[in-house]
Amino acid sequence: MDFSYTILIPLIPLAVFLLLGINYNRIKPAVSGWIGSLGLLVTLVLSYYTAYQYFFVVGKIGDVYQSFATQWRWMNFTDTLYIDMGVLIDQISVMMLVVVSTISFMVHLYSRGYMKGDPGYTKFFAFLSLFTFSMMGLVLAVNLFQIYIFWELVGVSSFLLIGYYYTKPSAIAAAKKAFIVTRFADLGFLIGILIIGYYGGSYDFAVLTDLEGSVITNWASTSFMGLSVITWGLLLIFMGGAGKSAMFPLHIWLPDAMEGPTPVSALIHAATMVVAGVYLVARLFPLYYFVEDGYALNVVAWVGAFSALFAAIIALTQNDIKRVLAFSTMSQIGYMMLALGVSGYSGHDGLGYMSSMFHLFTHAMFKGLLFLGAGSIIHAIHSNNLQDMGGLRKYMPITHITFLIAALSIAGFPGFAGFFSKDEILVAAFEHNKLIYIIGVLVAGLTAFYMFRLYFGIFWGKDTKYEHKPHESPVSMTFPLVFLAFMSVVAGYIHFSEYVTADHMSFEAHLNYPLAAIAVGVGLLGILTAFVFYKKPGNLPEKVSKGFGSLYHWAYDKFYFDELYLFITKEIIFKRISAPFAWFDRKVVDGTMNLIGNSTVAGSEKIKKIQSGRVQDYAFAFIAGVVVLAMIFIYKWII
Amino acid sequence: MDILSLFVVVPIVTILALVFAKELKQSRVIAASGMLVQFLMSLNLIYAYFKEKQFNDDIMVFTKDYLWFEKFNIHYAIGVDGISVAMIVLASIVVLAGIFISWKMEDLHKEFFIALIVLATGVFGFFISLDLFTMFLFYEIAVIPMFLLIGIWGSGPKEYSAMKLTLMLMGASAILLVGILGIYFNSNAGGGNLTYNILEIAKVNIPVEAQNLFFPLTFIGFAVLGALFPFHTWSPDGHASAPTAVSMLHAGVLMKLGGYGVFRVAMYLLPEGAMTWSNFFIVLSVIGVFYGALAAIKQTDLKYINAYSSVSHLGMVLFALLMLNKTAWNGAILQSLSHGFMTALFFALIGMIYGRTHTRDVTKMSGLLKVIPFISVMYVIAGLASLGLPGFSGFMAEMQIFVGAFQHPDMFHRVATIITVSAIVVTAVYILRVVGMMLMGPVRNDEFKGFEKATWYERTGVILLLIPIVFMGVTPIWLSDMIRESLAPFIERML
Amino acid sequence: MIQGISIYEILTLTSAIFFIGVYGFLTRKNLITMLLSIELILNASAINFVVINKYLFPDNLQGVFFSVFIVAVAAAETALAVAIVINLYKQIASVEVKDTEIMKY
Amino acid sequence: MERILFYLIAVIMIVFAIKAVSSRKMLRAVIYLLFVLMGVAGLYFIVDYTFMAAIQLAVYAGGVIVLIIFSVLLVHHIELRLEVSKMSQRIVSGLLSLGAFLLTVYAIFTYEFKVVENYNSIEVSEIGHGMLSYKAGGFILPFEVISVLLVAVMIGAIIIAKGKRLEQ
Repeated sequence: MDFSYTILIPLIPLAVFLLLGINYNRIKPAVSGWIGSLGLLVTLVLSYYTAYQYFFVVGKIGDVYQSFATQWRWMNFTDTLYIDMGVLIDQISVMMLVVVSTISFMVHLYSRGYMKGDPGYTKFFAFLSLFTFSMMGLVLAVNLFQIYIFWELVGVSSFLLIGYYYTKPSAIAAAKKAFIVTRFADLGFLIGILIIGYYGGSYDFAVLTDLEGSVITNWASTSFMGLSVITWGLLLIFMGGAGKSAMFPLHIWLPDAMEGPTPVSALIHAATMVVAGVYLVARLFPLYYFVEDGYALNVVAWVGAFSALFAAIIALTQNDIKRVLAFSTMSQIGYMMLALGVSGYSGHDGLGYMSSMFHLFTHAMFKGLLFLGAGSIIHAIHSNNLQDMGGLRKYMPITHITFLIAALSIAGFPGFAGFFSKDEILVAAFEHNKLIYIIGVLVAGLTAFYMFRLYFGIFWGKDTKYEHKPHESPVSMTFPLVFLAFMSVVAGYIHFSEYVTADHMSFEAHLNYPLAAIAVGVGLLGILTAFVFYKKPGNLPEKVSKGFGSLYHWAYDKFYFDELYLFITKEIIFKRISAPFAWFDRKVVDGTMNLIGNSTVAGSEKIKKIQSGRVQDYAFAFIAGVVVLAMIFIYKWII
Repeated sequence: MDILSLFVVVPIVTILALVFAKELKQSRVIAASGMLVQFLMSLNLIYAYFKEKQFNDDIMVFTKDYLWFEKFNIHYAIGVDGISVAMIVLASIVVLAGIFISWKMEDLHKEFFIALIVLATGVFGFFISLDLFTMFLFYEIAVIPMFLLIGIWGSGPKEYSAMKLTLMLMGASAILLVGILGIYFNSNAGGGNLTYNILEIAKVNIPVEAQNLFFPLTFIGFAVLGALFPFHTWSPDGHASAPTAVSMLHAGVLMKLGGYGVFRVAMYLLPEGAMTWSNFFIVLSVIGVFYGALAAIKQTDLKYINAYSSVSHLGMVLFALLMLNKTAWNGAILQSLSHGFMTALFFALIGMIYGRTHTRDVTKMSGLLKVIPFISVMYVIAGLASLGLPGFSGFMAEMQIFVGAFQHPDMFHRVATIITVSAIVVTAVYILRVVGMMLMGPVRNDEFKGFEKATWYERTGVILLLIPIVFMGVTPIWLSDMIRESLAPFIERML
Repeated sequence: MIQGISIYEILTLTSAIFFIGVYGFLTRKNLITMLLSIELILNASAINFVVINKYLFPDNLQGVFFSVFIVAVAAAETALAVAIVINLYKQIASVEVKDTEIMKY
Repeated sequence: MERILFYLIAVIMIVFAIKAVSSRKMLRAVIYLLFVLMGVAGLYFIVDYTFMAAIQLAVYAGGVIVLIIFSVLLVHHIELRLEVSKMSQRIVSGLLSLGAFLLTVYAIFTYEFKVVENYNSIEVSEIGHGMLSYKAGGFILPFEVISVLLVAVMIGAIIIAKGKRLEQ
């Protein structure tokens, strides 16, 4: 089967981007919305067709899922190192195609309603298409360099979309922050690529992840500071992934990124771009697993676990609903990382890998839904703040129901999608490391609590008086909500272990009832607590938060990480390093050059005096010269 | 008339025609059409080059040789390889764009265009020369009009800047001349005659002691023009004071002469000297890369930011050249080209912004995206290209450099490489700072609202520069393979 | 040649006169006195011509002729110098060297 | 006898030469120079070149010195004391002159002069013939050149001395 037509999947959004971008002030907004959505529809159809072809028609030969790569030479480095551009069709890339095209299409539809009347309507759709192009390119990448190239491009799309309201200073700051933080992480990624490329001799995934390949069999041949160089490379690549996926301590850009329009948050900062880090680790999973007995994979697991817990704690205290969701995203991605980290390779050992991808899939659905729901709410009452909300269930029934479904799903309520994927993760963790498992369960409880705090705070709680009576959003916005709500339920019933596995072979995964019962119990506890706290307006939450004292404030201020980074950049880099450098350059380096110039001038002023115009001075010099010459001659030839 | 000499003759004819021009309309049309011819010729040259290459395996093609100064055996020897072809295309595009950007040059327009084209003559002559002395001659022809262009048409402390720039470049060329003469007087090491011809010299092995002595002289002589730390200080002042087209030409083309000369003369003719000295100069170039980027963060003058950015980017060129392998060299040439287009684009846009706001202080501007969208969007694109975004030329050049530099497994090179790679983060910081401060944000100044939109000639100039940036970024293999093939004889000398 | 006087003594004498003249030329600050020093120098050299002619080449007369020419040229030079001095005095009312430096640079 | 005379003349010449370059009265300096010039004439007598001595006396003592005295009287107040240059300058110049003198003397004394024994004195007529001769060894051409020079100098001196004042 030739999958080379899949090159169209990224190219169609690119064409749409160019069309809208070049003619951005010539196309009517309504038309551009249609063009963007239609382009995406084609992409969506192609993606689904590809998925169908791959999983059900031609993907499996014997028991093993095959990889299909089509590539074109893009640039040569050395005789053996080069970059290809192309499309790689395998289990995870096809799965990601489905995720990205579904969410992106939904967001396109949604945006036609949400962004109505915005002066940059066309620009917005152009950027969305640019993002979709980049994300598709990333997903389909055949080698590390291609993934890096599109990695940067999604970074820029994210920058442009976060800074979409470019007259708002906070949006500019957030966009800059997102770009620079991820760029810093990408520095690690790039160095990691260089290391892997140099020692592995190739950038191709097919070569690198080959179980008999030189990288996996031969990783021990080089070492640096006690670890294999390949391990260092993998850790650095993970740094890139952690930056994009907002893992601790590179998470600080994600909450601020909520300055962008809400559909953007749903698409980029919840469902697709932020899981790129997970995707990257999954892509290189054999390397992570086999090199140095999974040393790097352990790091992934612990970073994931810690981020999940850390973000969940912060999410408890935030009042901006989008920020709560952002921290929730970070927490859930931590979950996925954790799952990858505890995974084995073959058969049922690969449960973690499978569950991570499963969770990625379900999370994209319900988190996209949550964001779009939040967007719908914000659209209605023009505020992000939880304190301004309450009792909205009466005004926005569809939003209410879909939001509830999403919340139940993320909280792991049995029967919803989140329940299945989360359960698999916890099983994998339990089999691997009990401490990580405990963290996972704790996070599940916290998640349930903060999601229902949000839910009750928005739709129940106090009956806030609104200036304008809130109303349900238009169909263009509610249709995506309904669709995603549907997905948030049914996605859980897909047998992922048949389709997406670490060793490309299917296995049977079963629900582990005791562990599931514990997780559900904890989740219900969280929901119950939230119900008690927030169902009716009361002062119970304040009392409890007072009880936690300074811990509450720390969490509320996100453990002061923003301030720490700000201090490092503003105070140390700008003031202590850059400013002195600039000063040094002007004064010392340039000063030296000027000094040379000035001393030449001063010297010539002095020398000028010799040319005094007095005959006697000249005569003196003349005679002295003659005497000296005569002495030299006498010394040389006569004596 | 052979295909290469035309590149010198056409500018001279244009200059002669300009002498008879009376008013601005005539002089700009003459200058633009002359340089348009030059541009078309350069496109034709690419075509002719590929055609010639199919059956001609020489290092240099289209070679011609006329003796013009018998006593010292100085020839007018010309010829091109893939590298020079690329450089010629760069120069012709930037010059043409520069003339479009100066479309409204009011005072002394005729003299301005003449000086500009004299500079171009020197640049083209430099790129086609194969004779060290003739090359040096063209180099000087290119440097001297700079003094007039900055001193007369500049702004701010223009006399100071012009003087500083000229003096430092002249000082460098004095050192360079010593280096060239050193090569010349050792060119009979194989028993032949003394010669300036690069191809002839490349056949002999100059004694190692002489190489070690003359390499640093030749290297520094050229590298000052390529803004080697700590000899870069002429560049910020010079660029800040120069008129727009001159900044474009200077940063875009003239500074490339430095890297090109280092490569073609210092590296090619003195390979053992290069190996001896490479570590020392690597340290300087790495400092330049990082330090230029850091110094750019704190600047508030747009041109200073860009000048320091040039120090950083060109430091990378020198860094790559000193890595002494094919990939890094390929990257160095590509980076030269890419930086040439990008920085010319930057300076053109800065000129347009300055022409409207009458300030170059980023802290005094904001919200330009709203009032001059075309220029602002182009600025964002140039910025993204400059910080190495894939899809633009900067990315693939930098990747070639990094991958090339990574071929050295020892600790020294590793550390140097990693520091250099880190500079790309700093680059992102200063580019985004400008974009955030100047282009985004609310329009604070009411008079900004009445700004004229970009005119047709401004758009032409900008698009002319943007096309190669995107072309190189999207399909790098054409150019990079053309350069790679030309690098083979150079790398053989190194081994 | 002269009985009892060697050429060395005479040449020493003329050298002494010559360098006294040089000294005077270097230290005097007045144009006329500088002129006097030059006369000393010229005379010292004229003597040399004559003496060398007498001692070494008594059959020729070239030395004598040169001395005569030197005297003539010296006279001419003096006449011109005096003319210049007088003119200068008319212009700037001074014949001090320090007042005549405007030609420098 | 001649030896004593020579030394006497030598001492007189050196002393007056020094006085001539160091005296602070200008007119006196001129007179001291006159003595030196007369000493020169004396030397010419001793070496038996009486014609030269006569020219020396006539041209120098009679012509040049008188000319100089006139100019001194024209441009200078004779009672004025001349400015002397700085001590440092005098010392440096003196040392330089002394060094050069010693060097010259050294050169003279290390050179072997081939002195020819002779006692013949020359007649004035020989000089006259030699100067007007156009045969080999004749000096007619320089002689004529000198006469032209003298004429030119006379005219030049008159023109220069007559010269107009500069525009103020």
